[in-house]
Amino acid sequence: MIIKMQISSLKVRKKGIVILLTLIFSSFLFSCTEKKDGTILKIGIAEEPRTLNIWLASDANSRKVLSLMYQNLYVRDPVSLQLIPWLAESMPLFEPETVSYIVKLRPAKWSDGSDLTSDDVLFTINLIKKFKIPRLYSKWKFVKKVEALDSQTIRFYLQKPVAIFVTKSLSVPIVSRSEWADVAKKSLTHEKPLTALLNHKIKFPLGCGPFVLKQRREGAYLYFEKNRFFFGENKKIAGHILGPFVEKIIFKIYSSADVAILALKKGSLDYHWSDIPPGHINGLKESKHIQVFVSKKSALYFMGFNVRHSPFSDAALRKAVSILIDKEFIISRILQGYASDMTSIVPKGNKFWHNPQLPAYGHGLTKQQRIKKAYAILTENGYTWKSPPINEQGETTMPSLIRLPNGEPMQDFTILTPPADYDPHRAASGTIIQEWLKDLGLPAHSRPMSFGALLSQVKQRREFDTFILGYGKLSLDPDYLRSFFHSKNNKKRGWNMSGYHNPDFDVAADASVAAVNIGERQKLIRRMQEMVMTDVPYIPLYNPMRIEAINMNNVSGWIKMVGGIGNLWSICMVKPKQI
Amino acid sequence: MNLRRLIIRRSTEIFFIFFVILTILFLLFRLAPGDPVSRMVDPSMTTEEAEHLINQLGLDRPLWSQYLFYVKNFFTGTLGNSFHYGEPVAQIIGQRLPNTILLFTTSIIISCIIGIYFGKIAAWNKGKKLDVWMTIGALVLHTLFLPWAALIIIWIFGYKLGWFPLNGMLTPEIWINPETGIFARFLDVLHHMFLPLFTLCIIHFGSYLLIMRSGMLETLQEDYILTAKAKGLSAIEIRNRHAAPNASLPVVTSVGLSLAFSVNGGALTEIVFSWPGLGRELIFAVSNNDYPLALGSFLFISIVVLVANLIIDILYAYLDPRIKY
Amino acid sequence: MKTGRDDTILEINDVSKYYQTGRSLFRKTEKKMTALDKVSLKINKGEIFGLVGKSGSGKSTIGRLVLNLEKPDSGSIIFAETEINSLRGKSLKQFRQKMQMICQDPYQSLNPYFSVFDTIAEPLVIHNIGDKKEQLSRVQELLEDFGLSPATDFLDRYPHQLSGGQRQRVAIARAMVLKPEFIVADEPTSMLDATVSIQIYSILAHLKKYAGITFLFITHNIAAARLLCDRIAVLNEGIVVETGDCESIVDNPASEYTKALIQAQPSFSYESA
Amino acid sequence: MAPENSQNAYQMEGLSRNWALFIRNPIGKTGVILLIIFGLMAVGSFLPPQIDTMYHPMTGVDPLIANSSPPSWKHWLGTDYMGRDLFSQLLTGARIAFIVGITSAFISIVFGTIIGMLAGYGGKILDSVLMRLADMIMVMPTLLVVLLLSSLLGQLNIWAIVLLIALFRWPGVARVIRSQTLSLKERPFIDLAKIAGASHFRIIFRHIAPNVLPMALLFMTFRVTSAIIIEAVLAFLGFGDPSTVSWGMMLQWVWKTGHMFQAPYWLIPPGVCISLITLSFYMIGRAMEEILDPRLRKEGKVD
Repeated sequence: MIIKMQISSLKVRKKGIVILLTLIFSSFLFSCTEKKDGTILKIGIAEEPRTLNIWLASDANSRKVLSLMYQNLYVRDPVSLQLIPWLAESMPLFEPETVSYIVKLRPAKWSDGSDLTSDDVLFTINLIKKFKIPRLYSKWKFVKKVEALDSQTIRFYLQKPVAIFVTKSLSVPIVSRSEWADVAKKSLTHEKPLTALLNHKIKFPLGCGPFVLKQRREGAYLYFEKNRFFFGENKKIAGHILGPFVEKIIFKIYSSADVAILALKKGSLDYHWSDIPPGHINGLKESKHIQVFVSKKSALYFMGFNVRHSPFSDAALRKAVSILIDKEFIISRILQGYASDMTSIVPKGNKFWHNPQLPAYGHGLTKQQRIKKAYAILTENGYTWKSPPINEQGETTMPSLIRLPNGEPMQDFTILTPPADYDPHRAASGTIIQEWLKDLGLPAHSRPMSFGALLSQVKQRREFDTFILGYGKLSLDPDYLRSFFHSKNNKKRGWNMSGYHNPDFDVAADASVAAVNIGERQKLIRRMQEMVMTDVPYIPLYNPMRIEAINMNNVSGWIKMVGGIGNLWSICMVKPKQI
Repeated sequence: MNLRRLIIRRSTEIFFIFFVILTILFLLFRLAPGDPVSRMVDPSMTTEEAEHLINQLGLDRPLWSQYLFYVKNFFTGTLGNSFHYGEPVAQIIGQRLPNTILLFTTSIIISCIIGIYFGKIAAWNKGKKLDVWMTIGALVLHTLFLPWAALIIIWIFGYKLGWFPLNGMLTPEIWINPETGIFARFLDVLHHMFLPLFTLCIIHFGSYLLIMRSGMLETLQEDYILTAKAKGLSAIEIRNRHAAPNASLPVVTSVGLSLAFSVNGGALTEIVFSWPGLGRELIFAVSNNDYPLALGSFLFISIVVLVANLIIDILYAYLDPRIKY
Repeated sequence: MKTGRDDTILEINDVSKYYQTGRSLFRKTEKKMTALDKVSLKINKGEIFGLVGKSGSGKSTIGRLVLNLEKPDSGSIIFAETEINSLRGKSLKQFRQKMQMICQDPYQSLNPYFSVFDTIAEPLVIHNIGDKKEQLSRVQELLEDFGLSPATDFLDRYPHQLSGGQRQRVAIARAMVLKPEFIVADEPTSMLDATVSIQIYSILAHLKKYAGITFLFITHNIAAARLLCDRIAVLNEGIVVETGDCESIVDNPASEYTKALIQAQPSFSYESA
Repeated sequence: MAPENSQNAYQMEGLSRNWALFIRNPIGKTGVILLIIFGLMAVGSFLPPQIDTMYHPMTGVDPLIANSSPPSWKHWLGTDYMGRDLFSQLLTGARIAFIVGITSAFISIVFGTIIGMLAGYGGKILDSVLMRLADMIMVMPTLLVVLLLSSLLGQLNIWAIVLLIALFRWPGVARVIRSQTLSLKERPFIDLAKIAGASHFRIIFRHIAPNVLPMALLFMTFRVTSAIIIEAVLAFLGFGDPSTVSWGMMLQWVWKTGHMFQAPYWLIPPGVCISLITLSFYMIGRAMEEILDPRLRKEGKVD
């Protein structure tokens, strides 16, 4: 009986297979009908945007998508990188006597057609302060009071003059009261108000940017249409007459860069909004319809020391290490040349703040010279070897383990790096640095750790020797110097991961916050960089470049700026090609 | 009678096993270094904000209370909220799971059918060239390095030949058009499914072929086959009606046993093909320290495997009257 | 061939044993099968006591109980004035030195991965008797005794390199290596052909005579019992049907069961003595 | 458990008896030939760094080549993105594959065999506890668990990976060994050993262990396969030990640096090697299996 049952089901299966195959092959034909539609801009992203709730969004892809909708008061000019008014009509007016700023809004509408007023701005600021929204709260903590002078004008009262108010505080995205008021009210009744607010699901954000989300299929795509009420349309801002000129945008998810590149070549993508590994460049350049953009980033990749305890509490050792590290090798080999050298914590491209007169440790030296120089510094400071790295003939040899000035042998130490899946470059740099340090008898071990574990090790438990980390998107305002090296941030979960402590630096850093005069602030910031590079709690390693590619068949007019062509300007400016 | 006892016994076992897994995983996640807040690398996130967020996420409470809370959440069916999505984990799983099941079950069924079919032929031609080549071919396919093979398949069929879409589950251009009919949408998904399905089938079908082959060889030795031969039935009839159905039973059990193992391959395939399934979500969640989501997906996958094993056991007991539990 | 009624070496008192069938976690329904029902026997020192019955009559179970491989559900077994079921640790190990077994199937009773030497010397190794050299000479001696000569030829052989009779000789040698007082021989010849069986019987008889070993000889072959045993007990479905002097029972069976058992016997082995 | 010489002799004889059968089997022959090739590669991996430091698989770079280059006389398989020699990486990969595969398979077999014997011999509570534990581990997708653990625990070196894989791959072995032990337990020679006064320990390790060993060895070949694949996938996804050059790691480098479709000379060899080495162990296992007993395959059909 069983046997018969199976036989009959086998027969049914056979028929099923035939039907299935016909279906599949008929779908080939179907796919060929994929027509070229210039009015749809197809953008690839590497991962699903986690959320459309702007307050929760901490992943890069959510922010990319949200940047099409939620807008800031001020943005950076693509060329000069200066702040320019965006939702605001003009630059803020500072009144020193009341320590207040006045901001006037442009006439703008939300994508549902209602007006954007100063009330919305007020609401946004109050929401940030009330819920203590991470990353934003600290930027508004020092703002005493916000008031609406009229429907288009807002006045911000500060407790004291703060330099970052314009550059950082005023660049928060503005949300509408109509979208969030009820949510906020309901969240406040919860035991954990912030969690309730963050966990509120937004399906279709109400923004005022160039595009409106029309459809989303989770895991597959996001579909945007042009915002009819976009305030910037046909206006000339920063020398560009804004669009948007494409009617629709589709965001597709391409988990692997290889496949995204095939899609670019094939034409199912116009642009992949994510880094492309350098290895692809040659292949991309072969295709005529592909254009490759290499842009600078405002980023910092560095090696940090734990200066709280031995051995790296000794600045001489840190200097020796920075001499041993061959940054050119890392840049030319590991990053394939797609990175720029760093001599300071502030990237070179950030010309206004960058201090160009800093020591470039070991720059341009050969391996032998590096070892000799580092050896000289360490012997001067009392380090000893049983068999030193430089023998009597002045040649480098394999040294025995090093002894600290107090005569004790140096303990093995680790170089913590993120794992290769997260960032292969940093992991590879860690390994190669370990080998260089061994040339001097320093017992280094490179150890990649999962990113979360690495950060908790470095920031919370603070039990480590050295680490390699990076910031891929450093703000153009160098206020981060204060976060990284001010001794008051040397605490659990604080950003002073090295435990750097320099009273002079603290004084300068505190002064830099209050320095509203930009020239004075520049001087302080440059002085701070000098102090850091003398004490080297961090060794800046490299500032990678962003490699992106577009398919030129459908659209043109991408705007290149620091951080690549994936920016608001490009979204507003790309035009379909007339074929 | 026996069957019911089997189900009750296995279900209680499953419940206990599951609870142990839950507890171990929970502890693992909470005791491991790193939390979602510390990985937010943004210098403008101050200590105060981080601590506030940790408090709001309930991560500063004692471990036992978090555990009880989690168990409660589990039984109320929400599984807690994902840190990054902000949505209940159950909801996210609910969205991803159908995609995984679609890909997974289809691939297992297809590879089973193909494996049984070719295994039958191979065993029938034992010792001949056909058999040797089939066996070697099956072994080669079985040991292919999946992510590598998948990328090469994409390159050939998706790019060079251009027959199939490169990845994803559907063509947005077609789906955003409200006029697209249901049939066209169905075809579109089918078209997208082909390559991941093909990859999974290639990897799995080899092992089914081998199991079927040996099962078949064994069955062919048995008395009733001889009886059938003595009765003068044709070779094909003996092969297809008598030997094959019984020989395919081990294939069914092996599906159950290898299920956990095939989940691995499923997750890899989902990643390479950007298929919005649960395995891909789990791997992302793990690398983003999104504990509730990772924990939830993991538990869910183990439930699915446990229950599938139970179903297969029952099916097996039902199909083969000789099996007594 | 009766030796004097010496003192009792083994006493089985009211021993019962049940087996449960089809046990599972959820089915504890009492489906007991009675293997032994209140069996009492006495075995005297230096005799060969035969236990005769059809297969399934419970005779092997008695053997296992006597060897302390299983515990009775009720009743007691007393060997050399000690109750064997309560033995633990050291005293159990001592008991193990005194009682050995010869199995039915020489193909199964030898570990295929043990050489002849390993097999025979194992009890010595376990009880830590003698050094390697002494063990070797003891094993060689035994091998020669049991007709496996030259002994050096056999030491390194493995069971699959031996014939059935040779294996059984090895098994007996192993049983003898500790110089036990009591041996349970569970159908030692049922898997061997007749001529080999006779040789084994003569070895057993020889052992009884010269080493003064007491045997519990389990068999379904009443002729073999007649040939070898001093006294026998006839077992049917776990109950002792009759017990007594071997010759008198065989010549004069009291129960129908015993008669049937005798009639079922081919006669040739009867004469072959 | 140290087997004595004579015992080895028996096993050797058994092996040589089976060897003829084995080598006549085309699958077994192919497997052995492949394995010998990989063995030579692993041994040969020590050579290139001796010739010139630039052939060091991890740290040696060709001073003249700063990016991926196709095969040449100097670099038989070409170089990777940093100018490291691919051929010496491939050789080292063979070594790592053997280390990972064999050690982790060995550990899991030792675990599985011991646990299986204990469960089968111990019976009752011990049996059900151990077997439920095995069931529990069996439903866990090994790769995902190892991925999860390596991501959570943060630090991974090759030995930790080996151990993790081993810890999750024993249940299948344990179940088979258990069922073998169950039937062995009924054999008279075990009773005789008990009667001779042997301890449980002696019975398990001296009497049962040698009898289940061939089966354990057979399973070892399959476990080698899965261990190598898991390690390769882990490395490919970037969770491998960064200080080793494994084939999975090589593939990860190709992949992450964007040479996937640019440098076939770099992509193809490690992928093919992973497949072939697992194939060779698998083939040997299959051939062994057919000789030992065609019915042994159903590893789970025990209740």
